Amino acid sequence: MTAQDLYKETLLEHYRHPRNRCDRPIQEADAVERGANPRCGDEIEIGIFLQDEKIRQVKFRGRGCAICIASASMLTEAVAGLSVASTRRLCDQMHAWFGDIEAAAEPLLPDSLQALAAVREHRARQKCVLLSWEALAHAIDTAASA
Amino acid sequence: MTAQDLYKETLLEHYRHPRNRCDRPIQEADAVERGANPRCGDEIEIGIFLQDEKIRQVKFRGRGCAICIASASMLTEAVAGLSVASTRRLCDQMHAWFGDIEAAAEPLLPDSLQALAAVREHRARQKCVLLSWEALAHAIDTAASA
Amino acid sequence: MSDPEPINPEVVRRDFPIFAGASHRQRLHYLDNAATTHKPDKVINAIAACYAQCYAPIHRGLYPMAEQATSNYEHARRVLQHFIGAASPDELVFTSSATEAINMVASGWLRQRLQSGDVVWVSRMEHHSNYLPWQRVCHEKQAQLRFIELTEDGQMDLDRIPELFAEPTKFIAITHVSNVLGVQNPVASLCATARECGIPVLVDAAQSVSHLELDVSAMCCDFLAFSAHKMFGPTGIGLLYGRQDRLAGMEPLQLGGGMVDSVVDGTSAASSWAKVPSRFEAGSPDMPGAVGFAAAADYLSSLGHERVGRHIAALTRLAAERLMGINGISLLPHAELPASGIVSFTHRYIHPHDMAQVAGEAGVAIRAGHHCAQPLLRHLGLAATARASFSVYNDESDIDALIDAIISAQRIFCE
Amino acid sequence: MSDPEPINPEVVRRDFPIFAGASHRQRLHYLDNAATTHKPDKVINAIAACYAQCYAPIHRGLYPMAEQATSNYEHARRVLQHFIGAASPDELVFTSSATEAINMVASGWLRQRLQSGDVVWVSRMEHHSNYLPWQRVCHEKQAQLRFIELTEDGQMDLDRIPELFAEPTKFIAITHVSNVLGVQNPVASLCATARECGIPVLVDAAQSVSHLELDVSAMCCDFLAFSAHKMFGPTGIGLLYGRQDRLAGMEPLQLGGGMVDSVVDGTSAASSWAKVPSRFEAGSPDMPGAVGFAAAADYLSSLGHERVGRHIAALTRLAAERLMGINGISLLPHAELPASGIVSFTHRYIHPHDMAQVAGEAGVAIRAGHHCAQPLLRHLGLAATARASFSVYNDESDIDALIDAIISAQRIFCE
Ligand SMILES: Cc1ncc(COP(=O)(O)O)c(C=O)c1O
Ligand SMILES: Cc1ncc(COP(=O)(O)O)c(C=O)c1O
Repeated sequence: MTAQDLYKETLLEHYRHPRNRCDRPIQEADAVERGANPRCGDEIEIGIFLQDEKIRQVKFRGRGCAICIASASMLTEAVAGLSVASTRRLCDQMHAWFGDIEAAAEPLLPDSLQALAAVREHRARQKCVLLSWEALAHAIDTAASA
Repeated sequence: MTAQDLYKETLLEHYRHPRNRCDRPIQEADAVERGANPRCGDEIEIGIFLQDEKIRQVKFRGRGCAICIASASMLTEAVAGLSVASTRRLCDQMHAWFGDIEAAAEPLLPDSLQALAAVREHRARQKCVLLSWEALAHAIDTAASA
Repeated sequence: MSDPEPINPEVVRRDFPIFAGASHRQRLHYLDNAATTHKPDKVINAIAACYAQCYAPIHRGLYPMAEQATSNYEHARRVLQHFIGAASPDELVFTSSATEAINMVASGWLRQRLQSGDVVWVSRMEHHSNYLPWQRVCHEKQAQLRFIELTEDGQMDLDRIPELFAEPTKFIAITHVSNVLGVQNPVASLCATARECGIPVLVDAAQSVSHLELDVSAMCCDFLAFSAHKMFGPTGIGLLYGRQDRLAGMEPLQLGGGMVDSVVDGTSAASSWAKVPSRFEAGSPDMPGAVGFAAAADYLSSLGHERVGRHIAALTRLAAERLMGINGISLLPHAELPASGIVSFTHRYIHPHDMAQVAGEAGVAIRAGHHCAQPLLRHLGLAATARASFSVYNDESDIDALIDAIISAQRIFCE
Repeated sequence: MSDPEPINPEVVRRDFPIFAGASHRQRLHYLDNAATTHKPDKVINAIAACYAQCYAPIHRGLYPMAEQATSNYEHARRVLQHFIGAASPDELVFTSSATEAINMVASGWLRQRLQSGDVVWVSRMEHHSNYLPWQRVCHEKQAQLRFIELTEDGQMDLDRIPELFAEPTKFIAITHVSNVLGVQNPVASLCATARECGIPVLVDAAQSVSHLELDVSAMCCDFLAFSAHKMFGPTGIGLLYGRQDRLAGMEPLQLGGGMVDSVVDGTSAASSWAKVPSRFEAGSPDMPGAVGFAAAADYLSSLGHERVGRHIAALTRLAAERLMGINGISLLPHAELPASGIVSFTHRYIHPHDMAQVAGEAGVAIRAGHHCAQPLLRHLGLAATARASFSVYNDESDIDALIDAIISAQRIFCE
């Protein structure tokens, strides 16, 4: 496993040209939640826009390493158009898949997220991937209880 | 170094026939002090009888291992007749000699105490030797301040 | 299932390099296993390999050796999780010893919950490490520390204290096996009753871990503590098991690197702790210690707890019988013959120190003293006892040597 | 005296088995020495020999191996006493880490003396281990924890705080060398002034012990703490130095076996502690750890602090110069070029995590993160930095490899 394997083209491409990223506070979303990794100072804010129990759009804002930014960017593409329920399920799958590498079996992830798979080998970077997913799960919960 | 070396005849003889030992509380002494080794439960009480700045007699009472009892018994013989000042000095010498085996140079000990020398090799037994000497030093200080 | 083959101590001794020099020097009859056990090659080599082959800081580095070292450390935690039957690796905290583990619970869990008038129970046979921490917190909070006293034959006298499981009892701390009496306490039934009454229990497994199979889920305890060095593992490392909800409510004893999430300036607000168990592992983790600890657990599992327990029980019983045959020797009170690897005894005319000294010089390592159990010895009316304790590498020849040493001591002191 | 011969890192590397596999795998460019150092054979073998040749419980056994083990443990204490210039071995307490040592002083010494309105000072550059324990005790006692802030070039700004040495200051805790800035603080002069004013000082020597000669008598500090693992010694052991009168007034953090003289029943009276330093070493002492610690001190002394210091200073300066030559890289604020083995830096376009990852995969071990110094990083306006840190086995080729790795990272992230 070399750096080139980890920083796959897809991942780098998302890092260099993040989708759905805002430079300013996310406006008019149904819910906005923040995730922070105090251990390295990274911060991601996720805002969700809902329509008919579906995720119409996700925007993100924040600073972080390449993996953190790419994961957030890929997230916004992966869940756009999904139902809220399957999005929530995807958050849980990501959490299981990255949070506990000894235990989890390979889940069925959308192809669009496969580029993140290489990060699983790097325990220290798992939080970088998960930061945005945890904020997303949180935002869904917030919207549901609103 | 074998047990036979440690438990020299002199030492055993004192253990079997302790000199100046009392079975009851020591009466009419100028000072009585107690030393205890809480780590093994041994206890020694030392009473001194003074005359003209000299130690006329020492009595002891208590329970302990062979080395503890022999040391107390030998003490009562070694200091009888000595001046209070040289007795105090002897206490300090014993303390230095047994208390800190890496540091202390061989002191000039009376022949009557040479049988204890073998105990120096046994760090764990040093307190057994010193118990009575510490009580003696204490008793001298008490008598002086009375 | 057929009976497992018995332990062959001669074969086992080959795993332990300390016994290898035996031809050059006096054969070592090591009967001080309750204090600490020797280490098999597997453990010593595992530690050395950590330093020589894969060494790096834990939980922080992004380079391959640091990731490997971290995963070795966490793997060790999982080995020990399975060793004690815990539900999750997050229920295991690496500590520097059983002593530290117990102090963590007394200072970090009980202290904030204990109030004046509350009662904490310990048994009369506790080691100072499972006594003094409770004494201090009770003293500070003006709570009462009470003893579960013993029957005449040295068992916890649970029948005589109906108030044990009632208000105002706030905590019970109990040893699994006594390091002096060798008696095994009925911790599972005690924990079960305590749980029904909502009273948390800490089990001190320091003396049981090497020869009884532990299963914290079956035992139903809230906390459990032991050290690696008494189960063939390295010194300087121990374990605290705590049920998830209990650990979640515990304050860390030590603060520092690795146990904090976000650190604030000044003293106005509080810094926020990292998740359990990192929260309780301040400072650079002892990865080689943890790996050696896991290697010891694996070694013990490979011998088989069942076989180990039988071997030790048989030796202990034999030793007790032979000691009772010597005129002048008394065993400490017991109901059945002791089977937990520990036999404590006194001699009518020979002080335990002198006994241990003479034995030591004959190559027989036994312990003399109060064994860090002063409340028990005071209760027994003794200042000290001699203690012989057995492990997998001992055999009948060690008992022969002990008996010979006692006879020599009698020759020296009783003529 | 003529200049000592310079360190030859190629020769030194032969002492460290971790570098021996280099031909089989990628050469290891280990630049994470501020986190933990590798271990020479002498240390690894010393530890293994303790287990394989002379292992027994400490301070209790009466048999020859127990006496020898105890004397090895106490000999290690004396070696370290001389290593730091302490007046007596009784001023040295073995702890499990620098972190534990600092916690002991905060909880055991300061806590009982601190009152509402008192002030405790730390510098802005402290490691969490020398910050959080003071924060907690100040919070508990409603005292104030204040920062000695930094000048623009990263030095403690002592001139701007005349109140440092005046009422109501009760304690100062300061690092000798910063683990992020690499700056060396003027601890001796600070301690001298503090002593005149009757204010106790704790010096955190975790980062200085491996390359500066420590002399606690000359330094005039009241307490000093460091870990073995950052000076070529084992993990899981550290040291607290405390001046005799200071230790005499400290409460033990942990209670248990070995630290008590006489233990009372119940909670009415207090049990009486053993003498210093046993009082602070509850539980079974880590003899092999202490022996390995002393072996590390001996190893460092055999290299010579003077030579080690020079070698590390030269490498650090060279690394700093070469890093400054790369477009996009900024070093952290500094007055002179850093000489204490530590260079921290950031890159305009590359996050430190990504930098460390790419470096790591090229066999260059550097650290990225907040280095357990969040108050400092917040002050610098940074979330994380990359850090390279040097030791005796490093040479210019490690710097070359680092620079190459940075160039690869630029190729990945800045095209
Ligand atoms: C300056 C400083 N102080 C304290 C510590 C804590 O050392 P340990 O983790 O060994 O307790 C460290 C290292 O982590 C450090 O760099
Ligand atoms: C029953 C019991 N509890 C606790 C301890 C303390 O263990 P450690 O000294 O390893 O912390 C011991 C052994 O010393 C023990 O026998």
